[in-house]
Amino acid sequence: MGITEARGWNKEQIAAKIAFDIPDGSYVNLGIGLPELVANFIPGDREVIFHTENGLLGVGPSPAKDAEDDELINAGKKPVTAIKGAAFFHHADSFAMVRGGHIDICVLGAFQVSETGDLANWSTGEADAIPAVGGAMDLVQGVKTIIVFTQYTTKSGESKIVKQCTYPLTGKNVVSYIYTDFAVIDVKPEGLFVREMAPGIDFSFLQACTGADLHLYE
Amino acid sequence: MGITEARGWNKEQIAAKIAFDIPDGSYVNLGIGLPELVANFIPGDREVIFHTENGLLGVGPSPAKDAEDDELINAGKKPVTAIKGAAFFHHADSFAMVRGGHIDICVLGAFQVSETGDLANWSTGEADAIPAVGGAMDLVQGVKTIIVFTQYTTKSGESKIVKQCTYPLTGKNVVSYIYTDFAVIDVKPEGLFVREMAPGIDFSFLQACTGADLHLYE
Amino acid sequence: MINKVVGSAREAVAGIFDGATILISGFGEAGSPIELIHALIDQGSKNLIVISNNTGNGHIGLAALIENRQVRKMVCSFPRTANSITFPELYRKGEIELELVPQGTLAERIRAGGAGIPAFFTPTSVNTTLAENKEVRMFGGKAFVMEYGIKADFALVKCKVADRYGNLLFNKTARNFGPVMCMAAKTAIVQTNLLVEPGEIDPEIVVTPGIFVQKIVEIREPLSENELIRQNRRYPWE
Amino acid sequence: MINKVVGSAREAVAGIFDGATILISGFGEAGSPIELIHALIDQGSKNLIVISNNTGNGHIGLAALIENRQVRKMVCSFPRTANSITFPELYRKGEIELELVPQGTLAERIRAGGAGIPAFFTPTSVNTTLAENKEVRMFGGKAFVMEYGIKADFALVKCKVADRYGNLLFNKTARNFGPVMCMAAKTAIVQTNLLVEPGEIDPEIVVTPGIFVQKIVEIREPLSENELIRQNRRYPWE
Repeated sequence: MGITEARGWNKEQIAAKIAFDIPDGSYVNLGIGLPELVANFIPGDREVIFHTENGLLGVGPSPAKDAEDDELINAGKKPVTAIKGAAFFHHADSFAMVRGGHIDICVLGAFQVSETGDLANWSTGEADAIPAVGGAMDLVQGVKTIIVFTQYTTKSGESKIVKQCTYPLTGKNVVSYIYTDFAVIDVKPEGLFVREMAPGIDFSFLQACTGADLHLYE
Repeated sequence: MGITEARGWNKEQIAAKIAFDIPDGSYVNLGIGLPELVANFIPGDREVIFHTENGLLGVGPSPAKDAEDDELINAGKKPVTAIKGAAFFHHADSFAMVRGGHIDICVLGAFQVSETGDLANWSTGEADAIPAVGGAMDLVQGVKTIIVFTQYTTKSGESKIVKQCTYPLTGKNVVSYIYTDFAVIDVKPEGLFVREMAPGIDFSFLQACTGADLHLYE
Repeated sequence: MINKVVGSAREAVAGIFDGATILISGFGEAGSPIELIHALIDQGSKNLIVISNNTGNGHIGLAALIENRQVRKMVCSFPRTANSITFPELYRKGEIELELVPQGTLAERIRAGGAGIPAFFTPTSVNTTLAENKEVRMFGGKAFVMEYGIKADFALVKCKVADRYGNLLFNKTARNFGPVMCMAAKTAIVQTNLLVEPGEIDPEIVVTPGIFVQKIVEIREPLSENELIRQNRRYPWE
Repeated sequence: MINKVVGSAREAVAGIFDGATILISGFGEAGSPIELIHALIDQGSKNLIVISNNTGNGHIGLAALIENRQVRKMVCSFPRTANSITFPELYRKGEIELELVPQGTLAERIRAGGAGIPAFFTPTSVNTTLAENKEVRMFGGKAFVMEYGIKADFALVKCKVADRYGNLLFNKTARNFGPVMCMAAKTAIVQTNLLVEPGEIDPEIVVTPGIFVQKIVEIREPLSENELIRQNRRYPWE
């Protein structure tokens, strides 16, 4: 089985796995893109409060097309709604929540994650790229638990999990868990531990796709 | 004429002088005690907004006895009212107004003022005194113009205007104007200039009561 | 489900431990969480470090906590007020410590602690005895003092309206230190005059978002410090 | 009498000078003071330093100000968005400067500027290229970067309701940088959807107290950036 044939979990399945691992009562920030999917899969018996760093605690589901409001958007600039019990606030207060350690979990995308939990997700470092950082560096330093939600490899098949990031860092030693289409990986002081593999993925295949050493729990 | 016989302006007259010198549209913080009188003498054709550092912009007149509210007080812990157009805020925001240079004028009491505008008004430095600073050090550093409102001498006849403060400082080089029962004095880089003397006070008498050199404008 | 509401002041303060650092809201008589403080007196934790603008009044609330010898150290800006009797007495006998902090610096240090800022520079107290032994640094030709953020184990705060998420509204100048103290505490414990359903507080007017609050207890008719002082009452009630 | 209301956007921006530093509110399309920016384009000041989270969208508002070559330097956290065309083009040609600041650091630097804090320490950007050449310092065994407060000559801000004192209410996530930008500007110029009499805004719910605002202009039905972009409009109008 080669990389190109590999199946694995689809995006919704990954999102559901992350959602299942978010405890009841958590305050959660979802990054732009894939991580936004997680909100759709929170089990119905749990209450999770979503924070968006542009100034809203209590982000609700997407509005109907005709109920969209240009002035009620998330960090990805998409229209959202506010739940009952939501609160609006300005940017300095919003990042006080982030930097001050008040948010429990943040789910982010990644270009690369290193075996020590370094994250690169803001710049490819290319000469003509327009650098744009947004709130990513604040989130990785301030939020208690950082979860990465990403495809296991790039479109061209390169590993996103590496010994050392080659792209500019967002933060050093910040990622706790990596959820991907191939596997769920825990980032521990002793290294990367595979917690679960998708159907059709085995350890030797996974290791072969990976730019860093993987471990199995005993 | 000796010090004990000296007449001069009464408290209300001093308060009225200060009030007259506060421009229309100013944001003003009044210290505890004598300075509170100033609010009563703002000319009727001016609008001045009073700030109290415990969290209110737009302090209104004292309430009637039966309209007092334990949770609507000023920095001196006295019951106040709020004008139409007032705003409540928390302490960090309140002192952002102070420290950030947004308040135009602060009127404070004094133990001593030096000829270079040093102010001592928070501690007598006595061994068994309980030190209590409140917002005085924030106000003298942050507010654009500091006015001192005080009796010219202590009850025992000692000058409050001195070459160098002997009491612990509230701030160095912070006072712009001194309004007293005997005279109004401008604190300038070149020294203390007497702008106005109360009826019955002449310069030689004033100088004799003063622990620093006074100057007259040419 | 998120439900931060607990049934009594006693239950709310149950987790406070000996040696804890506690932020207590209030400015003079306004905004003091008197029922929570009395519950803490009943609970009995000792060696507390208390951060509060004043030191309490008469023989009730914070003053009674101090009088009951539960407080090792006070951090405040104005430890003596017209009605403060207990603190000055113990302080003169050397039986309680005092860290005196300018009021605006105190508020900013607490906000900084809550906002993840370990230290900042302020012009306040430059060239005074309160800046002694502190780092002074020039910015743009002007001197500033470095001050540290304050974090605490607990906050005891009084508000006017709350919902089960911990969203809070305050009353007039009783707001004072409440919002920043909720930010800076690991466990912010709030007594509210009124508990409402989520959604009853307009999201545009929330003063403290629920994320900063951990426990809420409804005290419908809180005692008035002023009234108790007029009656010369003492806690524990005699 | 205090009356900060001026008759038109044109009058509101009249005092802006060449080389001024200007804070502009908004996050993406939400909260951008488009009428004030268009008035600034008509007014023509050059060599501006603009501090704003993004760089504008399409060919209207902030993007049009940049396209009109009035901006020498942008300070922002996210200069490229789905609809940003103008800035990337000029940046690649080296015709506009960029200072990239993490979003939370940007917000905190602006608040600090407004609150009289010249510098503070933050964990954000530690061990990244954005911390290069910045002072790093340890507190409690953790590394922090020193960042400076931002003050500006002007702020252009959009709000929902204002009174003649400058008390402001905002609308939902259009609040974003508005309140802290008003604090940090010598002259905060605000466009409001609605002007009301003092007292019509409950003092308990004021978001920005009037002391932080210098000029107000009522723009009853502000243009929608999204709508203009859909129509591919350009300013100055073609």
